[in-house]
Amino acid sequence: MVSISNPYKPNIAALRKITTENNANDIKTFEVVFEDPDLAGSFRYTPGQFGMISYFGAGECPIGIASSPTDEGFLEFTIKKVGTVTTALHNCSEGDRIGIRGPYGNGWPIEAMEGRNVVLVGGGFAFTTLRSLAKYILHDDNRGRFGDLTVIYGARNPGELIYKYDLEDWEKRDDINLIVTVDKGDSGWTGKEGYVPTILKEAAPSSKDAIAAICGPPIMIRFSIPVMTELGFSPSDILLSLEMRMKCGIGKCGRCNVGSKFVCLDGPVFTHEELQGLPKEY
Amino acid sequence: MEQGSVSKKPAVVEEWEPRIIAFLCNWCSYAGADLAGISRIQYPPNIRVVRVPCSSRVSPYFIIKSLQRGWDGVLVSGCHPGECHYISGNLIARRRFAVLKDMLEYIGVEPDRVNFSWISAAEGERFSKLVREVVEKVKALGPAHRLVKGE
Amino acid sequence: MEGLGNSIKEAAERLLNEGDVDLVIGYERGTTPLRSTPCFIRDSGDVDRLIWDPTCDANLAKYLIGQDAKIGVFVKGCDARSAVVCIAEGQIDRDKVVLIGLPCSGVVDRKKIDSVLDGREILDATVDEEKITVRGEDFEEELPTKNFLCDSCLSCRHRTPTVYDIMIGDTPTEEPDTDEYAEVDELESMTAEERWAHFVEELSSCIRCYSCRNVCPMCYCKECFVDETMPAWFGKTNDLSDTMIYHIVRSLHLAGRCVDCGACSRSCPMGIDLRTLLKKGEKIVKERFSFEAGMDVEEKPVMSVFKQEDSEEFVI
Amino acid sequence: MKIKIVDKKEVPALIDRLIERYRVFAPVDAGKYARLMEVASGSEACLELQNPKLSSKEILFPQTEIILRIKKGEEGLETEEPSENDKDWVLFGVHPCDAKGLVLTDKFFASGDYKDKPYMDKRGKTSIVGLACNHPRATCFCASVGGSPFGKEGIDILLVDLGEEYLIEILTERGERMIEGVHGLRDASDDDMARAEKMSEEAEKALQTDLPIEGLSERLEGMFEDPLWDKVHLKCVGCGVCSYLCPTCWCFDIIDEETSTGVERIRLWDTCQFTQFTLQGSGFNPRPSGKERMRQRIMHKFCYFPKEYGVLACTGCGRCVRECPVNQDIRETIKEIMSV
Repeated sequence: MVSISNPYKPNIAALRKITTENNANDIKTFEVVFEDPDLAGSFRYTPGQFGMISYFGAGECPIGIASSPTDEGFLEFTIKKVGTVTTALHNCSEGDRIGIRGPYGNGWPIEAMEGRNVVLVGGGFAFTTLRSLAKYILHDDNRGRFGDLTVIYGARNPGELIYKYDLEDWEKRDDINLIVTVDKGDSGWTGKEGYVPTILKEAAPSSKDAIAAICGPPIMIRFSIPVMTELGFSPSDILLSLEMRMKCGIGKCGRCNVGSKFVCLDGPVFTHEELQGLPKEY
Repeated sequence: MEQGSVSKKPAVVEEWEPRIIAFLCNWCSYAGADLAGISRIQYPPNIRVVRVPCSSRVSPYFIIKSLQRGWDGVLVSGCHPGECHYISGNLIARRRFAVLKDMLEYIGVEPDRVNFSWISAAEGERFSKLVREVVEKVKALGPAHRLVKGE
Repeated sequence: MEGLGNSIKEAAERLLNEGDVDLVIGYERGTTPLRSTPCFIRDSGDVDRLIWDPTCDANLAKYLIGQDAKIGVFVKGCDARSAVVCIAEGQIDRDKVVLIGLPCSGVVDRKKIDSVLDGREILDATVDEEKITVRGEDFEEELPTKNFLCDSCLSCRHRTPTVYDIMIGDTPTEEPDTDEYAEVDELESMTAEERWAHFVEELSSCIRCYSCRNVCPMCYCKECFVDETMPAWFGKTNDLSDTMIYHIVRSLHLAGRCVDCGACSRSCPMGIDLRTLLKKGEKIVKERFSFEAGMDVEEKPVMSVFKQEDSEEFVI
Repeated sequence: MKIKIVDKKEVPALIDRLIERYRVFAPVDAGKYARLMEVASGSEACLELQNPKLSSKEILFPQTEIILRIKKGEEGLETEEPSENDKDWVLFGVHPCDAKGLVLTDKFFASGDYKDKPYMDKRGKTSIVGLACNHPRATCFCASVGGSPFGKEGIDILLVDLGEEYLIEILTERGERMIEGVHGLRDASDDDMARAEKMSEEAEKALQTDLPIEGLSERLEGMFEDPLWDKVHLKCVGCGVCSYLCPTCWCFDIIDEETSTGVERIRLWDTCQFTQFTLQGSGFNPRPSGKERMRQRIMHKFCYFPKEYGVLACTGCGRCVRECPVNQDIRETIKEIMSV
């Protein structure tokens, strides 16, 4: 009987660095290194994929990989404190051990984006995998393979903006058109104010030879898609990353089943066109 | 101890000591326990105290979870009826504890495992006697098995 | 019985036609022998589907929880008491419900009938208050209905709904002879070890399907304590300790609220007798606080009030 | 294809032979119903009873199963998989609808890049001795969903009850290996085989096959927004009876439990009928009420799964029809769908 590998067995990893991302400090980025050195080298992933993060004793949860494949030797996961596992992770300190399974899911379609202008629209802390994609595109080895890069990122208020250090770097670069907005500013805020869909309409990125990726709370997605369509983006050129309850990550436990698809296997990235063919249950 | 020589050390049979969780209401029973301590009144060290604002804060979940986790005995103590800091907390709790105690006994959990009492802030002496009594009763029952997970 | 059939349909038809209710919930013939099934009628033209006989065993008060339409619902004595408890606990708006009382003399227990047929399958059956006729591939037998009623019905003290707006037929009178706490008393006479062994044996076949919880009108929590994760009080697997605790805590939650309608035991696919557990809760509350569930809409739930003279002999 | 005969009174001895080389699970009389359990001796098995309360799924995909143990050792964490490297298994007396259920379970758990190891390890060493249904029940509808009371799919050895003896039909090479250690079986005569054939026809006839399955999947494809779904779920109370008893419901949950020696990662049955199945951390639930959940169960079994695997995810065993507390009859639901 051929012995098959156990897809439920996580790899042990250590928390090397934990940085708090927002003022409410319920969103932290965990920099993680595999204990098994050659695994660190062989863990191949593309932006938009996710891992199943284990805190032993609390359970597992699916978290998008926030680091870019161009970052050597470590992974980053940005996690909001919501449930049992995420709370346990937030109580961790550097050096603690967790488990990681993956990478799972299809990730953003890099080939489909090559040679075209890319528009990334993110909201709230769902910006993680878009950040991974943006860092990947901006990396010296890859920048040439893509056209103009427009990133529109919004959060409820300035305190909720994450990856501020990346945003500062991107502001200085001339090969990325970064637009950051907040629903409601505060005294120290000098940037744009307004919901992401309205700012998107204002920025009006051209749809000519362009592809767009949207990732954020359902309400932001619902109001951004019509704007995209108005700007001339065809349904097959609007990419979305779905957020579903997941337990196995490998298309067996049935939770993320939408129509005949499993969001963890066939997604989480779908084109708007594909989603129109699926039942509205996501 | 090499294989050859076997010295006859007296087999110290460590006598089994029950572990008892005690939910003490902050205003009366906890103060009573404190008084026992201040007045240097001795009582068995088997209890571990959980301070609760009122005996009515103790839900059946706390008691059943303690039994499931393998505590050998549970003691819940609050203010005497009429003296509750929150006026009627212990009176509401009294009905809840009555139903719980009868139900656990009906299921087959030994009655002496779960004990309820009223101890006022001035009854340090009585608290120590209560603890001694509960420890004796639970020790007589032996280690807990029923409802314990993984038994 | 036939007369009742028509008055049931007429009552439903009038309520729907006069717009007193938007929906009538009743019973219709099931798809397998000896089964009835709940039915939801909005169009008065469909009232012919409505039936009433000793197979109508679902507690329809369950379907009143969380509804905002005006509903007419057929209730037996126990179902009406369930509705009263839910009204007293603010889960059902009394003004939005028309309770149509049914003259119940007990519902049949299919498991009791199966146990005397030793495996032979019933292909067709007719039931009335006197006898049950069951027909199979090569047999036909007549069974006296009274010997195959549910345990709850054998000792039922409240055949007449305690609260109703319309009563179908005349209110049943005869009082049952069996003592309602016979099984509980028998268990109480056993030793603690024997009782523990009884409940371990009975509850160890539970597969945590939660049909007992989901058919019960009193179980309307948005999130049941077994589903809670922060904190996760008790385990969700069918580990014996967690399973027994699920049933014990549920019986605590039902003490003074359960009306002994028997729906939980009837729904259990593994044939577990939950009644001897829940009946103890009812007995405790009756003896200690002289309270009986579902008798009076105005009366406050028993575990949310207290009396100075509540018994405390158990306090050491 | 070799066909043997064994006297009924020899069957316990036959099972004892198997117990010497295999762990044998057979239907046992559990008082109120039959249940598939491990037997220590052939005499415990009882083949006269109807289909067991739960399907054979409960042996290979048990309700609760530890899939990982995590020890907090000195030099950090070690993960360890529980492996039952014991004897091979035999499921004895499995009715064709349950055997077909296992075939569908294999198809699902073995599909894609990630194989479900806990299930596959057990399934890989398990042989199935099927028991044909001479008297299908009124609630059985295997013939309407591509099965049959004498179906052989997924079965290594098929037993047919001829009255005083069982006809033994060895169908696969696993079946051969099982029968190796067993002697005293005489070859079946033509008359035996003819009797078996007649019984098969009678059983087939006894089954009512008026269920309109033809074109059901295609019809369901366009019916996601159909108002039918507002009515069909009204009486369902959302319990787990139909899913837990069903041979083709495989959804599960994974939780961690702490023990004295470390952490156990446990897989346990779950169902799309429960309220929290798709509830997200944000509080959003794509299937908030019974309507969406019942629609999902019907669509998955009769539309989504067939689209992906080309076969219905229902074997017609009738357990959900018999055991539903409110008599929600899936056959009626199918008829309503086809008559819309």
